[in-house]
Amino acid sequence: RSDDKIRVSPVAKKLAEEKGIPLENIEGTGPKGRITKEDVENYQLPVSDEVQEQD
Amino acid sequence: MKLVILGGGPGGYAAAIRGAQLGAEVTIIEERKIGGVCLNTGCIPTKTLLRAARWLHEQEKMEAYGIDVQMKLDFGELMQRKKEVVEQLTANVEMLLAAHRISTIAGRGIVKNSQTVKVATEEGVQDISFDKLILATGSRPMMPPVSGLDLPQVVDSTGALSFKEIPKRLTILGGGVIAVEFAILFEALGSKVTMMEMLPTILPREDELVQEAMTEILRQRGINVYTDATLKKVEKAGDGLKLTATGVGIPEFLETKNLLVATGRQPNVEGIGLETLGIKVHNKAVEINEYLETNVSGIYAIGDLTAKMMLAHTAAHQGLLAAENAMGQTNKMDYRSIPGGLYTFPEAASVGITEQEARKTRGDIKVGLFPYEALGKALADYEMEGFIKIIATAETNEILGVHILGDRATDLIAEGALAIGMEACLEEVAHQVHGHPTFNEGMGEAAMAALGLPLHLFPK
Amino acid sequence: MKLVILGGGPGGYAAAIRGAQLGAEVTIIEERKIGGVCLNTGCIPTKTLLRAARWLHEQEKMEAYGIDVQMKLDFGELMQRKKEVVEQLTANVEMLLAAHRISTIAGRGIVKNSQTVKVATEEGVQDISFDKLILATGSRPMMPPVSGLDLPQVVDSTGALSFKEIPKRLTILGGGVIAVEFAILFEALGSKVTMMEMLPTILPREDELVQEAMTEILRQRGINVYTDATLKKVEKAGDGLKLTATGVGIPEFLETKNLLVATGRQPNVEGIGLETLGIKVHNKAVEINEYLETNVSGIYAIGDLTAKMMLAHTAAHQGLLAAENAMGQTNKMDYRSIPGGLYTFPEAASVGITEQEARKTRGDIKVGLFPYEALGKALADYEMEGFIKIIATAETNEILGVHILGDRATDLIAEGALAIGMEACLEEVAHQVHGHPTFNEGMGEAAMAALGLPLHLFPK
Ligand SMILES: Cc1cc2nc3c(=O)[nH]c(=O)nc-3n(C[C@H](O)[C@H](O)[C@H](O)COP(=O)(O)OP(=O)(O)OC[C@H]3O[C@@H](n4cnc5c(N)ncnc54)[C@H](O)[C@@H]3O)c2cc1C
Ligand SMILES: Cc1cc2nc3c(=O)[nH]c(=O)nc-3n(C[C@H](O)[C@H](O)[C@H](O)COP(=O)(O)OP(=O)(O)OC[C@H]3O[C@@H](n4cnc5c(N)ncnc54)[C@H](O)[C@@H]3O)c2cc1C
Repeated sequence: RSDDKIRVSPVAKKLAEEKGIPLENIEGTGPKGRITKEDVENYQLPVSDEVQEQD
Repeated sequence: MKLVILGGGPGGYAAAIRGAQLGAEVTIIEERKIGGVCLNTGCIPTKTLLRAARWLHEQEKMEAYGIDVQMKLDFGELMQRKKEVVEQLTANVEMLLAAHRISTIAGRGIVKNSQTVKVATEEGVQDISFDKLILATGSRPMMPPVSGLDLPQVVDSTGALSFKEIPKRLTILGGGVIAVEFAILFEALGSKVTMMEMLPTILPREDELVQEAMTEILRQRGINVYTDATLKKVEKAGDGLKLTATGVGIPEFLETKNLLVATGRQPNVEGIGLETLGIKVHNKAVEINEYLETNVSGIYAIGDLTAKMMLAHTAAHQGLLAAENAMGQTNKMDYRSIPGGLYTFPEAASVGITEQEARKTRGDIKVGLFPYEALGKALADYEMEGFIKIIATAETNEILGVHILGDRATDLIAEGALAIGMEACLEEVAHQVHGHPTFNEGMGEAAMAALGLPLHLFPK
Repeated sequence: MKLVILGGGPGGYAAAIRGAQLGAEVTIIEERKIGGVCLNTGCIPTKTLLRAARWLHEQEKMEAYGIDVQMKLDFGELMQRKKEVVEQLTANVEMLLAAHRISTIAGRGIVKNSQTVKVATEEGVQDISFDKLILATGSRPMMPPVSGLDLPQVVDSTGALSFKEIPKRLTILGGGVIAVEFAILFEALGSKVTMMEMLPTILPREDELVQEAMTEILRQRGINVYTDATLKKVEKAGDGLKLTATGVGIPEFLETKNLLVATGRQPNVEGIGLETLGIKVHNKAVEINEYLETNVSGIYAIGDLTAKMMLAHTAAHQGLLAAENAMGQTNKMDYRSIPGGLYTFPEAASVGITEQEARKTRGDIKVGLFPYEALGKALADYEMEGFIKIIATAETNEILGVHILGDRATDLIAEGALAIGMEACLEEVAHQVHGHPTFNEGMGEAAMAALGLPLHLFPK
């Protein structure tokens, strides 16, 4: 996915940057997987066991 | 899958076509004429008359270009043209339905139970069974409780569209989109027009700048615009009417040939069997969720009946999604980027929220305003009246609203609608190259102005 | 920071304003008139004349709406109107420059060395020093090597814009945008028009469907369109001209009152001192990189001089970016979403690539085509001639091109341009609600058609 160009709306992009969420982590629900403002707003930080896996 | 649609207006027929495209066996029940209000007595006939009225209005402009012009309107011929346009369009829609193998039943339908609609046709009563049902019965003019509105000189929009002659004096009750279109229309055709609106302003849903500019345009054309005015009584006087009104600045008595009542429309919720299944009605409109479904599973409602934004394209889009959802998809209806238009000359159009609403609900905002008179195309075309206004959040520059008054506004708004639909920021519109000379250059300029860097505006 | 701009056309003056906005001390050198070709002898005067011509052309439509109409054009008054529009616009630009505290020097400039431009003014030669320089000297008509083109009845576009009377017979050499606009213009004003194009088609850069439809429209209006035709010789004949031509179907000899040569334009690269600094020229145009910089650091070139897309809005946008880059920003110019327009009636406009180019370069594609005659607005307005065509990749539905022929095309294209600019897919345009009744509905329909689900088209 990372080498594919990520489809994201301009507002969503700004919002994600502001919140420090990498776009790669967000599931886009718009046409052709486009990340929308709502997707960023609904984004949940990964739960703690994922963090533990990295250790 | 049997999909039945009650009502053949723009909402209903769009649902029928999409349903057929997705493989449903579709039946559409229509008691009057396919095309509904929009094609028969709404959008299309008004726009046909307005096309002619605009040419009449433009005579002064033509003279400015060295054209010595004489025009004489035959109102009967114009009404004939209107009739032909309507007939051609409704015939097209009928052919389209037939080509999609959609059955059309002429008659009044009523929900009988959770699988059946009962239809009273010329050949008697028929029971039509369905798996899914889409209600699309539309709306009708609302008549305020004023005595004398039953006099024959009092008409609703449908009546005004079948005048036999142009009324010398026409009074219009109401100040919404339909009222303003008729005011501009009949003034250009030669009527002496008066408008009477109960609220403090005409076009109550539009941006204040549009309200003010349109009021000014109406007044410049010799139309009396009374706001904060209430009609009290209507009486016969000669072959016309005597109106009694109250309000600031309005004469107590007004003489008029005809009175056009355009005070709004109400959904057709009655007599269609909603009670039978317990389908919920709220504020006289059928209640629906984001997926256009009523509280009864498998039964959808769309269009004016749902009183969301009473526009033909809202109805049609709801119709497409309702059919898709009836066929198993799960598409949400989003009303944020639906444009609205006013087919006057100049036109007006808007999408999103007004500056006033944005200030109230979104706090810090940016506003970009660009006047038509600074556009080369406006000068070349003698269309200097107007502006494009764009509203965005101050923080992220997210575009919240676009408001246009001026030539071609109803088509220019498409760019604004797509911008909001795609969640564009001011930068996207400002950096987009717009063709020269066009009216849409004003959109780029308004966005640049909101960002503080307009090209053709004087520095502050 | 001293920013000097050579040439005051749409490219040069946009650069000047943006430079001033960003804090530069700006000087603009112009040997003729601020506004360049576009405002004085290009975009604006042609569009003013076309506005009048359109009204003349519409008489038949007016009659269809019951308007009995008589028009008589005073060509002198129309030319006077054109003059006034041009004067007002150029005066506006001059005021705008002054308000931004931009110095204007009237005279011909030539690059003297890497810090100086030498200007020959009425008061003598001045040396103007610069830190950064933007070259914006534009272009001029190209005259093919045919004998007799120096006869007084032979004009270029500037000459045609100052005709004293409407020529009874006008022959136009060339088939590009400018040639077609003049053909439509003078036919409507009453000339008998003949077009002669060397290539196999008119409008060589447009989609084939546009080429064919426009050729058909020209012919229907009684304009002789000869393609694959070569002009061999021009001679005086009475008070007009005798033309000798070769080609299939074209008579060997043609009589005409005037010949308008509109065979293209060439950049003004000569006599401005490019050699002095070794500024590179390629194919007779100044070579630039994505940042609008020439091979000499700190020296930029924009507009027709760079022969990228010879359009006013390309020049202006390049001008904005060149000024921004001169002031330290690093903004890249992207030509992919720049629209182009044809201000005929009906209009035409396009953005992105044609179907033919897409098939060649992008392999599998989707095409959506929607005819104007299926639009309610087109019927209401008697504007059934035209279509909207949208082209996308088959795999990702990325929109590659939009081609419109029909009323308001030059404004409708803005939505297509924004769609391409924002890298939209067909879905975004198809799911966008378009107002009803509008011409822009055709854009949504074309996108739906490309996806296989149009609303108002017959199933195949
Ligand atoms: C003068 C005027 C101008 C307008 N101009 C515009 C415009 O320019 N743009 C715009 O977007 N909107 C415009 N509108 C609004 C537009 O007409 C409506 O929003 C649109 O028609 C709503 O579509 P609909 O399908 O919901 O309902 P309708 O068009 O009202 O259609 C409902 C249909 O259902 C039928 N029906 C009702 N009950 C039954 C039953 N029990 N059994 C069988 N059939 C039934 C009716 O006969 C009707 O044909 C205008 C309206 C008016 C009055
Ligand atoms: C008939 C016609 C119609 C057109 N219609 C359109 C249209 O509708 N839309 C569109 O986008 N484009 C149109 N164009 C093209 C458009 O006019 C050009 O693309 C545009 O003007 C280019 O702008 P520019 O700033 O690069 O150059 P120009 O407009 O050519 O301006 C260059 C300026 O530099 C000055 N100059 C040149 N050399 C020197 C020097 N050494 N010292 C000082 N000054 C100098 C010239 O006097 C001139 O004013 C049309 C062109 C023509 C001929």
